[in-house]
Amino acid sequence: MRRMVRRIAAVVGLLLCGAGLLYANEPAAPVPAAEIPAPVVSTGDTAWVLLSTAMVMLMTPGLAFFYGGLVRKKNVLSILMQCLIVLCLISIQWVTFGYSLSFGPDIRGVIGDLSWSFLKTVGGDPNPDYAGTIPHQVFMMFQMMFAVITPALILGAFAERMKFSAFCIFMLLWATLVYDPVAHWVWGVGGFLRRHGALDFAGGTVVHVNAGIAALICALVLGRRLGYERNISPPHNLPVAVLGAALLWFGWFGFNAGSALAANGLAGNAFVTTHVAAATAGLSWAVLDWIFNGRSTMLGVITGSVAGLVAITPGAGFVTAPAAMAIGLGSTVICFFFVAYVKPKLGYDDSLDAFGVHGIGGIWGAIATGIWATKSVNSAGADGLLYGNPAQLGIQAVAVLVTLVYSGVASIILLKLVDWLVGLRVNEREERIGLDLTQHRESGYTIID
Amino acid sequence: MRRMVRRIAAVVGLLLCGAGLLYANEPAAPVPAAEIPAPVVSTGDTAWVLLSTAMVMLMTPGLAFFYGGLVRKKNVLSILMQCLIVLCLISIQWVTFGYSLSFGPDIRGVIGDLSWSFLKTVGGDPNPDYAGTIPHQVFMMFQMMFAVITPALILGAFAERMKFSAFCIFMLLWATLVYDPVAHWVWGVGGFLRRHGALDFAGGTVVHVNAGIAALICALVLGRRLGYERNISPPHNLPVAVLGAALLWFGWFGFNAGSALAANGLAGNAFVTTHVAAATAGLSWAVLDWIFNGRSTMLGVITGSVAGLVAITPGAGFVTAPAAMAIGLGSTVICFFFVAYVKPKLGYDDSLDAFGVHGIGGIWGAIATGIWATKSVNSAGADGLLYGNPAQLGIQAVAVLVTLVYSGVASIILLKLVDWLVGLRVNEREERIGLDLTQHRESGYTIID
Amino acid sequence: MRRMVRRIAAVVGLLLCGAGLLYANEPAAPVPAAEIPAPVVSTGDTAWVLLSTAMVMLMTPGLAFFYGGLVRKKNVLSILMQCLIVLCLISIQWVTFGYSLSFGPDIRGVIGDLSWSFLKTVGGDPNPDYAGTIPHQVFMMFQMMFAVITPALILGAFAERMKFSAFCIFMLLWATLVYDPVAHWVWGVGGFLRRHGALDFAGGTVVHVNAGIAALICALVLGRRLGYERNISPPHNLPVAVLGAALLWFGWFGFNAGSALAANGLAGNAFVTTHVAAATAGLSWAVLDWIFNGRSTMLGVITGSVAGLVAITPGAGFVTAPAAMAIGLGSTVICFFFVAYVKPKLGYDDSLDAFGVHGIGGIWGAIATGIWATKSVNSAGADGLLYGNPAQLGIQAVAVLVTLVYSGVASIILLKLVDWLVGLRVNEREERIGLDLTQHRESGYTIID
Amino acid sequence: MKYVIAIIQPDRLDEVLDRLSAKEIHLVTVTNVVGRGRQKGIAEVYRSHTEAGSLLKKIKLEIAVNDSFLEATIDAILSGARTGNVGDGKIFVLDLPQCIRIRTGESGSEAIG
Amino acid sequence: MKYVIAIIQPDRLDEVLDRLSAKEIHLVTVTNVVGRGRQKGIAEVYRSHTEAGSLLKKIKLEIAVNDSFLEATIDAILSGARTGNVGDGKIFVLDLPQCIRIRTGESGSEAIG
Amino acid sequence: MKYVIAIIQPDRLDEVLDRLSAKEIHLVTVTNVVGRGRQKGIAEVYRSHTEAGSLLKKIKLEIAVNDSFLEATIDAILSGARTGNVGDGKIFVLDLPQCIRIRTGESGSEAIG
Ligand SMILES: Nc1ncnc2c1ncn2[C@@H]1O[C@H](COP(=O)(O)OP(=O)(O)O)[C@@H](O)[C@H]1O
Ligand SMILES: Nc1ncnc2c1ncn2[C@@H]1O[C@H](COP(=O)(O)OP(=O)(O)O)[C@@H](O)[C@H]1O
Ligand SMILES: Nc1ncnc2c1ncn2[C@@H]1O[C@H](COP(=O)(O)OP(=O)(O)O)[C@@H](O)[C@H]1O
Repeated sequence: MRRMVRRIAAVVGLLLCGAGLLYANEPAAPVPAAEIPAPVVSTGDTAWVLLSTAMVMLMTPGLAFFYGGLVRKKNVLSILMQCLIVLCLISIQWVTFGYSLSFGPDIRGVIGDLSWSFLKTVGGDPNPDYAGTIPHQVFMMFQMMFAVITPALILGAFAERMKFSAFCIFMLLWATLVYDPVAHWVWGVGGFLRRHGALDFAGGTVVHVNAGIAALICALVLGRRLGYERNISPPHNLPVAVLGAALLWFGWFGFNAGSALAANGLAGNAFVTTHVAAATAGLSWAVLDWIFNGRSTMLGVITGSVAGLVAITPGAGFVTAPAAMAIGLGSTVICFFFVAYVKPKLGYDDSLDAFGVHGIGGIWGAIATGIWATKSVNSAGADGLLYGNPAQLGIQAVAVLVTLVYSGVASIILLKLVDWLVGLRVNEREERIGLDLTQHRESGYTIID
Repeated sequence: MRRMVRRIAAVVGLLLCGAGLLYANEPAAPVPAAEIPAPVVSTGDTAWVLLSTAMVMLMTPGLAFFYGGLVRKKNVLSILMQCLIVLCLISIQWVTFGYSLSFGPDIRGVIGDLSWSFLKTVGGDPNPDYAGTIPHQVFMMFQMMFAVITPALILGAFAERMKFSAFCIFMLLWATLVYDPVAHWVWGVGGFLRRHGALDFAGGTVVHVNAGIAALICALVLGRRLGYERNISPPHNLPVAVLGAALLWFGWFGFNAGSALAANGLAGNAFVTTHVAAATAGLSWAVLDWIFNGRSTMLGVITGSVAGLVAITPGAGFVTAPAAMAIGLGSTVICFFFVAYVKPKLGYDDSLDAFGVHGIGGIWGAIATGIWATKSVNSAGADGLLYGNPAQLGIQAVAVLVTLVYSGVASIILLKLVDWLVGLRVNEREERIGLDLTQHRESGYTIID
Repeated sequence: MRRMVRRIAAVVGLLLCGAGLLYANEPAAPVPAAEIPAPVVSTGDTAWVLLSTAMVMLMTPGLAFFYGGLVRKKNVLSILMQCLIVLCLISIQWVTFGYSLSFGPDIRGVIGDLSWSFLKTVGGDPNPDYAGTIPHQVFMMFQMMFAVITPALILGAFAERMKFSAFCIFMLLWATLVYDPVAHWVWGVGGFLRRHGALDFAGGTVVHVNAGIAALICALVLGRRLGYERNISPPHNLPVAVLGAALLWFGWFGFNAGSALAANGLAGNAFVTTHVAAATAGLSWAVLDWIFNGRSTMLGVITGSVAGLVAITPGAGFVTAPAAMAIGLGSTVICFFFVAYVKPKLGYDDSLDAFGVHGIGGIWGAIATGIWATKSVNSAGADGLLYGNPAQLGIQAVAVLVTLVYSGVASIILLKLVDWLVGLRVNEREERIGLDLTQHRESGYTIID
Repeated sequence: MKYVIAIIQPDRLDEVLDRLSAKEIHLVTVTNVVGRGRQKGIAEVYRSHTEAGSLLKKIKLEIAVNDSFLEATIDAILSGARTGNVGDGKIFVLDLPQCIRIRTGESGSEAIG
Repeated sequence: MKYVIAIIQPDRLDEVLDRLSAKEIHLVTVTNVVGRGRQKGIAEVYRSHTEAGSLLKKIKLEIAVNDSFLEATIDAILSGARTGNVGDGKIFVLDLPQCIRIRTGESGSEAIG
Repeated sequence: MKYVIAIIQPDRLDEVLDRLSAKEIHLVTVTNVVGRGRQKGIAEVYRSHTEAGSLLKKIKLEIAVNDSFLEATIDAILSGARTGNVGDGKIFVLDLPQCIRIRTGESGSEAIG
């Protein structure tokens, strides 16, 4: 009992500590709020954001199929289940208190207060702080889908070996103690990274860097799968992974172009850059595969496309189409070499390369935004290195660093906590039989039928 | 020959009888039409409803995959085929005369006349009776998708054993003689349940209760599958069922939020309640599964989500987000116990729980709307029990009852008629071999390839 | 070396020749530009076209699944890969120079110049020449998806036997030298077929006739698969093909109704006709299958639906819903008999009936538009045969013919060129083993796992 | 010892397994197979192209038994699998000189059960 | 009676079945298998990680025949399955002491055909 | 010659193949099977309906060897497949009178390897 209390105290202390440190980074002068249009609901903008929300919702099942097709048959349901449970669980968390923590009235730049819990005051009228032409509820919903998919991204790292109970607890804690504050810092009114001037159009830092580093920590803390890496079968169903990638790509239009929060030229720009980056990255991976492995592979193309989508996320509304090509190409080159050469050297088992794609790609994207951003695309943004403002690169780097450190440290703590509570990893017998049967008492497919 | 005439006469008589009885329920005073905005097409609203229509269209294939993944390999195509044929058949029925029956100029509160057949006068201008800001054609299309999916829902009940010819005839008759009138009663201008004040935002009664009770009748009339319940294999491909559930969830945003017929705060509210109910219900089923079966299951989560989506359908635009949680939770609790404990006792074989989920969930949803509805969400609606208007509960119950009785009785009659015409059920040999080969001369998958 | 130069010279000559000949068809008097609304971005229209773009994007993966489910297991990835590579490759081609070739400032009615390469001047403001109420970038994106899917359609013809390297080169050349000019002729400002008055609402000629004839040429030039037709297995996974068809149908709403480039009554009309034609054609194929093969088949229904969608494409915004039924019915009757009786007689191996469905269906659709078009649906269109303007039929026929001849001849030349460069077809051993392993070093599914 | 191989109709599997259990024969290995036999298959049709359809889905059982159990095994299979229709399948009995249990290394007739 | 087991290349199946039919050998059971042999497989690559790829897809045929049909069976398989490349597979012939037709209960050599 | 049939746990396949290679036994045919044995399966639950779950996924190996290799084969399988838990499976050894290599037509013990 005393041991428990001690541990909890330690955890809380550490978290506060971390928060304090980060808080110290905050720049002194508050940035004045942008001028806001009169809060009248526009049907066109609302239609677009509603739809974007639905599209981003579909990304979580999309991710489930992308990841699910890549694991072994005996674990396919465990992946689908984890994704869908995250969808259910975090949606409820968001409505109950998560949204308020992230976007509610600011407490010292670090976190929102709880005054918007259960969507109190979040209704049909626009909240001009966030989006002046769509109902506040719709903005809340759109943001919910980001809060859902971010933790889901992590699960690629510990696929095929985490206990389902541990998974549920970890996800809830992580969403609350990591995602919600980081989202507040970057996007919340008063958040310290927002005031700091960091550009993150659709969540490069909040979503991908954040999830990516947590994924790396998970892979390290949980350890490798049995038999890794010799006796791990290849993807059990690549067409399903392709389906997942297609749904991700489709949904990403909502993710990035929807982040304009209006159906205007900016949304159009984000739409174009998103697609161009994905296409360039997919094609580049095919070329690298051809050069280094003798053949272009399907898995390579979808991996590349996802890497490109990740990398363009923070800059989608700040860069031009040719810059998107450069960003897409860069993401593939970096991720390809990381996954092919660096990761095997390091020896950790990030089952589905959640860090290799989302972490590395996300860092590249945040930095690249600091290089190619231009006010000619988005006057509310900033110029980057190539447009005469090298400082932006530094700002971007700080945002990445803060996220890496906070998310990394917090993830370790949370994992240790969960391990101590219920144990993180299934036992060897369960891992051999597979998670579908042992964690869910189901099989993905019938054998004799 | 004489026998045939006699039977047909009997059938027609019964139908007329039934209609007469129900008509008697009609309240005396006609309700004045609501004020209607000037009929100018809004591009935003039109964009939203067009899209919602496309999303609801996708639900029918979604249902095909949801159901198709749950049956045995040898019957997977029969499910997909039935869903797609319904999509083709009822779309044509709708354009030719179905829409006119449901929404055309009212005949004594019971049915529309045929003056809108072949979309006569249904053009690009809004029809302010139904939707003042979108082309009438678009409203017609949106409603078509409801007319399509409702009969498709039924087929879960008689999966793996109905003759394809019987299926086609039954579906056409049911859509015409059951769906079209019920839709008219509840949604048509002049429909008696509409005038009665029943709340049904997006089709809880018209779609789910209606299809659910028909499903129960089908299961009873067709009898159990061979070998039920010991020798029925588990779902042959659960990932496909999950894909179906994901498409259903995605499409349901169009179904419910699209039913606002505009891209406004009401659509936003329906979107939020829809998602929240689905998430709560999915999670609750996982918890119940954990408690009662030792593990959370994938099938449980998707079943729960669908139950939640069903239950929120009638109230989506009338209740708040916290109420949606309560409704979602309730739907899972009720459906879980019904499917797990009541159904096995009753012993009928509703193959895919079309009644257990859509019927039971739909009834709960209609009642729950009478409990949690509030004018603060939708001034065009009504207050429910918890907002000081217990009468609404009664009104809801009457609408459910009328639907149960009419749809139940009519379904029995139609089934008997079709049985007499071509026979309802495949023979034993065909059932053993499977419907794919015997009804469609195809196999879902190759074995040696 | 000299041989090479000679060949290239010959090719270029031929191409120029072909272009010259076609150019001669051009009518003398330039048509005055239609009155254009003031270029203000409409959020509703923009939302609708953004979304339509996303939906059309999804059609390429949809096509991948449609085709992928129909081939043998050992080739499934090759199909998915080809579709996704086209998506990546042509998107980049389009942004770099393709869009400019198709829609850029006209050069003598034949082709656009390169002044819009890298999207120069293609920004957030509308281009009233093409769409006055949406950002020019959005129009460009929407058109991109057409440029992507058109070449992808062709690949059904040479499935299971083309070298991947040859595929990539051929696709790039075909998109540039066939698709881009043809798109310019029909849709580009100044294009000679556009001035000629040919009606092609959403790409019947540019997309389907164009791809269809190229497919036929490919099937002829590459020759039959080993063991055709006795030893070719049936579709390895029909449910996947159904998924593909469902995504195609869904996306086609964007394809056709999105081509209105606004969320208005015209979009509504195109939406209705699209759906009605697909439903009628799907159902008709089922009936023909029943009559001629004893059973309605799933593959038949999806083939029919796609044929109906193809056929309605050119007329979607010019004909009424009843006419759409006639067009859908006609497409099925024609395609059914062609695929069932004519094709086997001719003996070429169009693996997945790309010509039989897209070519034949597309020709029918273009002709049918000349029959049923009416200004009462679209005042910017023209009347057809049944509305007293038989000349339109001739205009349509000319557009089809020009496309058939140009695309056919150019495709032969390009194929010969590619054959000479890298060889078109895999060797026999590779064909036996399958393209997945030999072209991509991957397998779609694990066997032992 | 004998090695019994039986090819049966797919939907008779549960019945056969029950009958075997009833005779205390619990150990069985089951495989998906397709077979060509007297039974006429249903010719499949794809876009009006008719496939031969001669290979039908069957289930193969393999059961290693001591000689004394052979008759019971055959009886159980016959009673569970017979429907009287063409396509019911065959039982093949092979000699089995040696049998080893992997877990323990035991061999011969005590390993078999 | 003999129990013939043949492992062949997947794409030779149709040919072998035809040759068997030509010799009046209609009854066959077919299974999907994978095999490791002399034939070098194509090493698969997933995200630049190379898989051994030693197991290749093969088809297994099982044919129970009367002794007098043995040679015809072997000939038919050899002629249908041989491509001359490594990986063509093997034929194994086992003794089959007993055979029973499930539908009729007949046994021995009249049951086999 | 002997025809060795082994039923093993699915996740022991790689290990067994390695051990066989180490003893120069390269030729193997592998099949997916399900087996009922002493091992209790995990009962699956679908919408609260519990399935028996008695058939568990196993792998079947078939290896034809010359008599002199029999012991090495058995040893390799035993050492690679044994985990000591119920469900490890069985090895069955049948006599193999005849073996033919399809590619060359060679037969007997030179055909086997
Ligand atoms: N001689 C045989 N060799 C191999 N398999 C056989 C043999 N005879 C029958 N079979 C298998 O048994 C199945 C049923 O045989 P069939 O001739 O259709 O039925 P029946 O034995 O009732 O006449 C076949 O599909 C085949 O798989
Ligand atoms: N001794 C054996 N035992 C079991 N299976 C064998 C044996 N020899 C060959 N096979 C099977 O035959 C297939 C072909 O053998 P392989 O050595 O590649 O060709 P070849 O016989 O032409 O040299 C192998 O993949 C394996 O499945
Ligand atoms: N007598 C037998 N006949 C056929 N298959 C058997 C026999 N004994 C065991 N098997 C196969 O071996 C597998 C493992 O057997 P089991 O009894 O579970 O383990 P153990 O041999 O360790 O007691 C079974 O699932 C079955 O497939």
